[in-house]
Amino acid sequence: MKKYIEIVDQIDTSTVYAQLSHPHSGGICVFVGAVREFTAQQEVVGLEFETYEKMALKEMEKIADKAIDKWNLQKVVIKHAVGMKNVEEPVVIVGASSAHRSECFEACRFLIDTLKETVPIWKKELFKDKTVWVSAHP
Amino acid sequence: MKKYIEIVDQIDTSTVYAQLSHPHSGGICVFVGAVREFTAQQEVVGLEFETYEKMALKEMEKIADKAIDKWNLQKVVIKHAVGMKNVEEPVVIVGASSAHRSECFEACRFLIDTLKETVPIWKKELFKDKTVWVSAHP
Amino acid sequence: MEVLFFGIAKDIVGASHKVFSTNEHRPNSVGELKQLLIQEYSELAKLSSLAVAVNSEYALDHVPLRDNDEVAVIPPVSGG
Amino acid sequence: MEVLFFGIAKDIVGASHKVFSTNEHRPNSVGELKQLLIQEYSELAKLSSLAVAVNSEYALDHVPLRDNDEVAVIPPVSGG
Repeated sequence: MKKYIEIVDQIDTSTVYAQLSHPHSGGICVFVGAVREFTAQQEVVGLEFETYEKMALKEMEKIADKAIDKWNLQKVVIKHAVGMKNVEEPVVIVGASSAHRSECFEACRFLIDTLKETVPIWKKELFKDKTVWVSAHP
Repeated sequence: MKKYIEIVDQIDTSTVYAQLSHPHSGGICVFVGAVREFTAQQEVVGLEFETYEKMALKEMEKIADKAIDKWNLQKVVIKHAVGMKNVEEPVVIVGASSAHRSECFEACRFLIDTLKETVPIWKKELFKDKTVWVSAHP
Repeated sequence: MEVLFFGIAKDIVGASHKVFSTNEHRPNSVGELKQLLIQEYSELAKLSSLAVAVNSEYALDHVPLRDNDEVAVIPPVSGG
Repeated sequence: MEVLFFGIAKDIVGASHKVFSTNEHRPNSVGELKQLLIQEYSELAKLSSLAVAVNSEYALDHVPLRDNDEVAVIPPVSGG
């Protein structure tokens, strides 16, 4: 399998290298996004993610295909978690493997940047005294 | 601990996220270098690495400190393997965690690029009919 | 035609979906749907962006809506 | 003074280290050491680069060598 694309309840970081490893790949680059304790000086209790899963998977497939095509990748991983996540928990993992390191670095950055722009997933920040849908308002 | 710097016999990819995770880190970027099956159309049987360990650890510390200082990182991992490595085996792992994703991507790229330039580690490519010290000759 | 609401749009509309039966007057295009929703729920107009997906693909205002379409209202995404 | 050899330098010299006793004539600087080694092992001159570390720090040609120094000959590195 070339692409590992999933919406999951928990991100499992332990499988990513086995999934990205390939005899033609000299480089593997992985990015993990996790819950930060503070946003703009306010203490975050946790994040809650929801998704339009059917469409999210389609958009993630498109991103993976574009990256494979552009950087000639051997393997791609894109996984996003949904539900309540606490501080330090991983919420997203993306990765790519390629013959040389430049390609997997550029591809990995593209995967996370594009996921944030186009994949229908929504994040609510939970503070002690309020909740905020991230980026909802200008 | 802020830095995980080691020369090892085997790269263990399973511990890297626990080592890089931090409540102030929203982003973790990791690069793994592995043995490729082909170099310039020739089939590689394996790679053999040797190091001047005392100096290698010092140089890796310097690289980590520079990156922490420049990108305000929470954690850094730099580990390199020595000995015989077969195709697909990881030989190096570097990673960084930071508040936002740009910093950990740039830092991770810096870690591997600088490691390749300055850390006293030598790689011999083993082909079916010969061995070659990589980069030794112009 | 079924319209799904997510994220802050779900909170504003107060429902995760809304069904337009074929008998009922229903919007004929993405643009008409948006207008209709914004008339009813003015808070939707205050969002940074408001996209629509038809059968789980992003669709521009001119795209027609048909009876069996699955339509989704996509407020600003914030994954990652 | 002990000089360590690694990688291809070890293959060329045919040894992983060489000891200069204090009695023996030994090089007084990094530059002298390099000259002396290249005279004896001309293959070293064909490498892409030849660096020297003194007490495990890279050292330029002018750096003096002392009796108790640990000196290493560093052919082109190729980690990663």
